[in-house]
Amino acid sequence: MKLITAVIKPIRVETVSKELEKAGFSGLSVSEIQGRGAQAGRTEYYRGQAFAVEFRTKMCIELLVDENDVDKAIDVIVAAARTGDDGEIGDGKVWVTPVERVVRVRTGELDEAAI
Amino acid sequence: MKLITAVIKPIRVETVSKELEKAGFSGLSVSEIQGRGAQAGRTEYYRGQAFAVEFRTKMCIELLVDENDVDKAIDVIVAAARTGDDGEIGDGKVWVTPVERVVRVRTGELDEAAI
Amino acid sequence: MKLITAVIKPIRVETVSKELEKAGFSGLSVSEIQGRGAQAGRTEYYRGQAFAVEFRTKMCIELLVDENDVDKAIDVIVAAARTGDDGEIGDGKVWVTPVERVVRVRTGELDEAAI
Amino acid sequence: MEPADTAWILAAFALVLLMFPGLAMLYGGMLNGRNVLNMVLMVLSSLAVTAVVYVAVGHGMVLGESVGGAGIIGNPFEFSFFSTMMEDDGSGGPLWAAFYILFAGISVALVASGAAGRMKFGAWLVFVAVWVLLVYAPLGHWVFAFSDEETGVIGGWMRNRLGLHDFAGGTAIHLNAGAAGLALALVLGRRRAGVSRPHNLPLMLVGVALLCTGWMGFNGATAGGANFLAQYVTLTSLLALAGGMLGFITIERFRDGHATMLGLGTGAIAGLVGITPVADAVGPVGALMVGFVAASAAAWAITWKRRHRIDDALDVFAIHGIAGITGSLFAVFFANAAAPAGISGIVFGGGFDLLWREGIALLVTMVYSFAMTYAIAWTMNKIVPIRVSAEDEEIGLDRSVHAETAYEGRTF
Amino acid sequence: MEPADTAWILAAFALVLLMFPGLAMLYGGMLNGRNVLNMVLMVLSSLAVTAVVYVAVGHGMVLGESVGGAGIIGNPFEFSFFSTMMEDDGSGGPLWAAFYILFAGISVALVASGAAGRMKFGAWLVFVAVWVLLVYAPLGHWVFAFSDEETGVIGGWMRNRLGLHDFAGGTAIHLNAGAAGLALALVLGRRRAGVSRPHNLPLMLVGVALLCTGWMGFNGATAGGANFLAQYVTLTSLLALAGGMLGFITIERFRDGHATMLGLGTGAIAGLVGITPVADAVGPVGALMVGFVAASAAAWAITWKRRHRIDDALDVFAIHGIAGITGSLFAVFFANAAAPAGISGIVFGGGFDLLWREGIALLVTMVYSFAMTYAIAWTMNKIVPIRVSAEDEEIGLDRSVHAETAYEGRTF
Amino acid sequence: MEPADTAWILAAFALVLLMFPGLAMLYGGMLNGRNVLNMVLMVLSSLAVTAVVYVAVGHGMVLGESVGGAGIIGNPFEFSFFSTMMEDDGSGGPLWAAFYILFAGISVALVASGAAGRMKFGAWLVFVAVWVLLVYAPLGHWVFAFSDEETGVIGGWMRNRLGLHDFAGGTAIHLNAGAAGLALALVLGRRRAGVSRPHNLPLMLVGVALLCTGWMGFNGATAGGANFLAQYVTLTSLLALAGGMLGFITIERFRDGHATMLGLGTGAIAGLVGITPVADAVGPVGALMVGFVAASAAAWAITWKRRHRIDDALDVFAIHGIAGITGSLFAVFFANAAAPAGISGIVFGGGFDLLWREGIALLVTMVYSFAMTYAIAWTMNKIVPIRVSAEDEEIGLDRSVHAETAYEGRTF
Ligand SMILES: Nc1ncnc2c1ncn2[C@@H]1O[C@H](COP(=O)(O)OP(=O)(O)O)[C@@H](O)[C@H]1O
Ligand SMILES: Nc1ncnc2c1ncn2[C@@H]1O[C@H](COP(=O)(O)OP(=O)(O)O)[C@@H](O)[C@H]1O
Ligand SMILES: Nc1ncnc2c1ncn2[C@@H]1O[C@H](COP(=O)(O)OP(=O)(O)O)[C@@H](O)[C@H]1O
Repeated sequence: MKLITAVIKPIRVETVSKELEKAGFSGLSVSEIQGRGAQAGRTEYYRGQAFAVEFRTKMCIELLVDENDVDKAIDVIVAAARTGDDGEIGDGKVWVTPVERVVRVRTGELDEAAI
Repeated sequence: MKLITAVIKPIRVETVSKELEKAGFSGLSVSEIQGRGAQAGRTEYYRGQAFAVEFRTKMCIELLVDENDVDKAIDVIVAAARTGDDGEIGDGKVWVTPVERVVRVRTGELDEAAI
Repeated sequence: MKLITAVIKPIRVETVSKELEKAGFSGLSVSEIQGRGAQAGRTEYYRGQAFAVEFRTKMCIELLVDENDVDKAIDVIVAAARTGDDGEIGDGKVWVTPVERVVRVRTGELDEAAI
Repeated sequence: MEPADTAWILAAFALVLLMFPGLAMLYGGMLNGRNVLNMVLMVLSSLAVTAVVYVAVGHGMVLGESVGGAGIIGNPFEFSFFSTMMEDDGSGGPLWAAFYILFAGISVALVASGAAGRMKFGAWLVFVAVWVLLVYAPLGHWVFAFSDEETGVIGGWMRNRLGLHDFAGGTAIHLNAGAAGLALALVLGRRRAGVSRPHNLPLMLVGVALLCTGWMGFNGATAGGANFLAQYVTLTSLLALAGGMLGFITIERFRDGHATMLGLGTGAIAGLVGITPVADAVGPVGALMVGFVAASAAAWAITWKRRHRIDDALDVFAIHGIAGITGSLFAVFFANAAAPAGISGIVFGGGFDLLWREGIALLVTMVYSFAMTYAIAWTMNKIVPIRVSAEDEEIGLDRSVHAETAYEGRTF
Repeated sequence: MEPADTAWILAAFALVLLMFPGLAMLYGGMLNGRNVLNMVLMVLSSLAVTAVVYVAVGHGMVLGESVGGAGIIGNPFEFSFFSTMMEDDGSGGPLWAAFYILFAGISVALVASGAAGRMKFGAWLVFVAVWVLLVYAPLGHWVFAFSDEETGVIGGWMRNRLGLHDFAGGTAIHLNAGAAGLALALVLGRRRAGVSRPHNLPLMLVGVALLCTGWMGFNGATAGGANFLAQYVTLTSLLALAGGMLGFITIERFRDGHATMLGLGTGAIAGLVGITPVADAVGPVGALMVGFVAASAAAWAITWKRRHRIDDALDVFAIHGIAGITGSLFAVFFANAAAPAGISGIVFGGGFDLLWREGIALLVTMVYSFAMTYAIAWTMNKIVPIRVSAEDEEIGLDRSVHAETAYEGRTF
Repeated sequence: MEPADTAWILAAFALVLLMFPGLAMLYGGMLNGRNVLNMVLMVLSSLAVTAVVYVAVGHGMVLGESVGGAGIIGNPFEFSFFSTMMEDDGSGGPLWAAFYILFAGISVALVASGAAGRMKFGAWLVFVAVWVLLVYAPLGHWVFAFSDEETGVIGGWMRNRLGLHDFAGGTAIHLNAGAAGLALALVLGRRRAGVSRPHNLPLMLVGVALLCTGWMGFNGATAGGANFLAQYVTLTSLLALAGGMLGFITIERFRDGHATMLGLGTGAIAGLVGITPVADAVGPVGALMVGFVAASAAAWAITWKRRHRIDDALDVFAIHGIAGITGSLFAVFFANAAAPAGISGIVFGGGFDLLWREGIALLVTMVYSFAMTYAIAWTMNKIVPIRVSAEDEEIGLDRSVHAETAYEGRTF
């Protein structure tokens, strides 16, 4: 099994989640993170004082998948997360890490059965 | 070393954390995530407008452990996280990923010594 | 490629982020977590009732790096995250996990090119 | 003005002032967390711009003698620069002037709801000035300017020729704002991101609290002083507030299965909107019922509007338009002759003339306000687009337009 | 009613109205983030239901002539449907009626604290109606209905026969609510999830702000008008507020090691509870001390209660019960004859009769309120369980009962 | 005191009371999330400690007959323990006493801003008491104690000998607090963590709302009753509030490129600060301009101060000092003789004596307040350090000093 982690724009979470569901990936976990990268930060003003806000809010999606589904899942995510016509800076990244074991708390089922 | 990640119900965090401590796992990190899966979402109403809230709040526990402690830690977590009589849908999942190196910031200690 | 995860004190996020940037690591993701470990919790009082607050707020930094940059990145983080004169309890931990694939959403670039 | 009357109006003024931040919080709390501050800026700047307009010509246009005796618009220069407010002629001039600024300001502040999360801030400031002059001022004149037989001063046509009964501005303020909000929403078009959940209901609650409390000053001060009428409308306003809460959650309970806090608060406001034009014309039980039916009507209208996919984001038309009409019509049928206004509803033997008089007033108000607002917004938009760019809208107006965020560490 | 009195009571009415959202925010802010809206709904719906009950029969039961001259309960039909409120007989009828609705409403709203996070909302609405009729109405009659020798009207026994001194409802409102809250908490049982930290103390602060400000209207209006008594009780209320803040944080500092903001706010309220029955009977220094000791007593009672594991989640018994008793007893010993009430405390040569008169009143109030509330809740619970299911409680009542959440993106 | 006057002052008292939580929320919302509760505790405890000091000797020091007829300080024992407040001598004693407590309390509460996030709480409580006695009391006496020719009572030198015009305490309250806040900030030194973004702007909005509403009571009650003057200053205050909002966002728009909500709210307050000393001396258009220029000046001063790296975290000097000076000077030049104060500004033919009289008063106030506050804080700091430890500061004072956190689950 693999864990796919995708850092994407908040505005795309719903689409990605829906597309994944359509593609048969019903379970996933989402959390909010602050990201820095090529995408420029911005400046906020409080009583005339400038605050550089380097970080941009992104959403982090985590998805446990079976070995064979990795390509499919990545394709779905990348397609759904891309914004603008050919993608925009800050659209995010997707990465894959190996998982050695998965257990479902409710039943104690293991690995593929537990996803 | 391994990293154990457990996505569980918020109401069980305290129990899991206490049981882990009893079992000798004194360090861990917790964060809030939104999860989707077999467990049904719910509908909220704002001025009569229905909003489908697909995601359920879960807590994500991360725990670095020594190779030999993996089974013990998983058993403790699964036992403590299960709700109802034989577990309920949405009780969550636990997974294990390999860790290649650990460093303690304070001392620079490495690996097992750093956990 | 590797994923470096660092759990550090909130007060050090800015420094770590700046030092990493100087060292050429321009992208990273940050999120807030609650940690438990050797560092003692504290007690809060509400209308005279004591609440033990075991968890301390920490920040979790995630950084995808090329194989060859792992040592450099860890050194930068550890140096920048340490507080006090020789580090203090609760300064946190850094760990490394293997990453099998990285994709940039915008371009579809892969692996090293995508970081 | 008697000292006791002054004492009450001074207090009421402060209460009504609370309605501005109250409305800002109600609306801000109901939006998502990226457009809160923009909404607050729109609501509060309404007051600032209105004050300037009022000091210049607005007050005269509303309360001045009708130009040409036509009952259409007051003499803009009658109170120019408020120079007449500096001497005590016993009429309470400066206090009432201050009060009328709030009336006008709150009307246009309500209209802001139609622009939630998608209007340029500079355009909004211009819109406020134009709207107060072209929409509020005539409507205000029609309803608030009483003719005076003794002095021969001639006031607005609705009040004096048509003989409209409108206690505290149900037409010129609430129905007007409801129709105008809808028009502005239509010109601007729907929000790109679609509807979102309220981001902070406790904030909305603070807003409702300030708004409802201010309303007691609003209705109470319309009685003109510390008199029996003020006492009476305080009671009926309280009862309508209570009835409104119950009305809205009853509908919710049966339609959606749950009573909600947002519903309760919405009902409180709808109940007060309902009673505003008729607070002196119904009995206590009638006031409970006005609140109940006005809030129920608003609850129904909200759902109906949704089905037509009009993005009146904060339901100003349903709550200030429909609830206001409902309250007015309720009184047409059920006005209690024993109440201070002394009007008999049709059911209690009153004449049918009440119905067409109210009917005309409501219709004219709605049509005029809607058409004129639409025209203003449409014209402004032709000159320079008044809607923010798609990107600004996606980022959220707090950040893109005002370069600040409502909460630290939560950038949504 | 003189115009100047009307002016003040109109303003005071609006201030007291603020106490409802104020209480909702105080209680809501102190709970966890999953039961905020439910608490707000309970508090605000108290007002709505009370208004209906009051218009029907409540006002008569409290202020009507005693049935059979017994001083037990007023004539329910004396003001039925408030038809007597429509004419100006010079007594300020509608304004006082509106005011008394708030008095009754705030009493039952306080009781909501005993049900925090575990009562069915429908059951609460029924409970409010029954409680106002069976608990508040008699107690209100006993304390608020003055006999009138001239007209021969006979009022409540506590006030007129026992000769209780209670300035603004320390017994009928605060002690009553404190005892009733405790009873309701006992019938419902403890919360499953145990006690949690307050989720939003700034929200609690807004609540305290509105509550304390409203209290100035509450105490000041009880003086009946814009007179010296109103001036005096405003001063003593302010001083008790100040003393209360200092009292609570002093105890905290020595007991827990830290002064807290929650403590300061709690002390402010406890100080006001303490002064409410005796605001006209103590001197200025006495008022500071009433605040200080009442808040200290409340601080002590909270800890004591915790040890007995009674889940009176929001400490209504300690704050409204114990602090109120403390204030009353303080006056028994230290009342200053120079104050408007003209009573000498025992220490200053007053008779011991004060002690037993107050003692009986406090005891009877507490026992009646506790027993009757317990009986009502117990009976209702036998008919249909009034507590929500374990699952609903775990999910949190905002979501399970009302299908909404307080904050977007924070679902706890 | 006439009943109608009493009616208004009672209401105004409640409004002014709102300024305390209002200020607490404004300041708390602008700090980071780890020092909110500490700020609230500082602001609210100001009122508590001031009340105690006032009852003991403060009221006499401010309003008592000048000791030795020198106009320097009032007789501390003239109202000791407020025993003279218990009888109705027709002067409204207890109400005014209560009111003056709020005046003194709000002055020192403003000073808290200079200590944001770094002062020991115990030290603050001591500081409040000493500051009210040594700084506020003399300044208050100089400005608020009028001489009375008939009775031969001699009041403060600024008001009576210098002939200062200061309507509602621009010098003794705002300029004083501005200078003192700066001095305290200098003694304490800058915050270690540097400046942070406001953590909760909606909370700041609630604060601004309560503060501005309270201000209407503040200025309106200074008129002494429900009279024409109160009506007039209500109007000018509203207009200055409007002008202030526009002034601040105009500067922001051109300097930073964006109008902000924090700026709008700040401008509202600066506008009110500007009008406070001159609300009775300028015309309506003048009031709009006072607001506009006072807020612009504050906006400019904030930036200037930042460049000098003084950590007056919440800009009390810019907003209460500079805006106040600007308002006063505006009136020196543009006072309108037709306004109730009847003063002609220099531009309209008034004498230049106005300039030096105001100038001396402003300078003396600023120098005295700054120097004395610096001396008090410096001396206290020598005896026991008044600043918290570096570690406590890093953790945040809410947690380290008060053992509580503002929001559950958000510990920052
Ligand atoms: N090396 C990295 N490690 C971890 N996260 C990264 C890394 N680089 C970028 N990110 C995350 O991806 C987000 C988007 O990256 P960015 O460089 O701005 O644009 P793009 O994805 O188009 O290259 C960042 O905001 C950050 O959260
Ligand atoms: N494939 C997955 N990848 C990552 N997280 C998942 C996945 N499936 C489920 N989860 C997480 O686990 C939680 C519980 O899963 P769910 O399917 O609802 O119940 P159960 O754990 O009983 O099978 C979800 O809310 C989600 O956070
Ligand atoms: N075994 C572990 N697995 C995951 N996170 C841990 C573990 N031990 C500690 N942590 C995280 O690191 C933080 C610091 O650890 P702590 O033991 O307090 O101090 P130190 O890093 O100095 O040893 C903790 O608050 C927690 O977030």
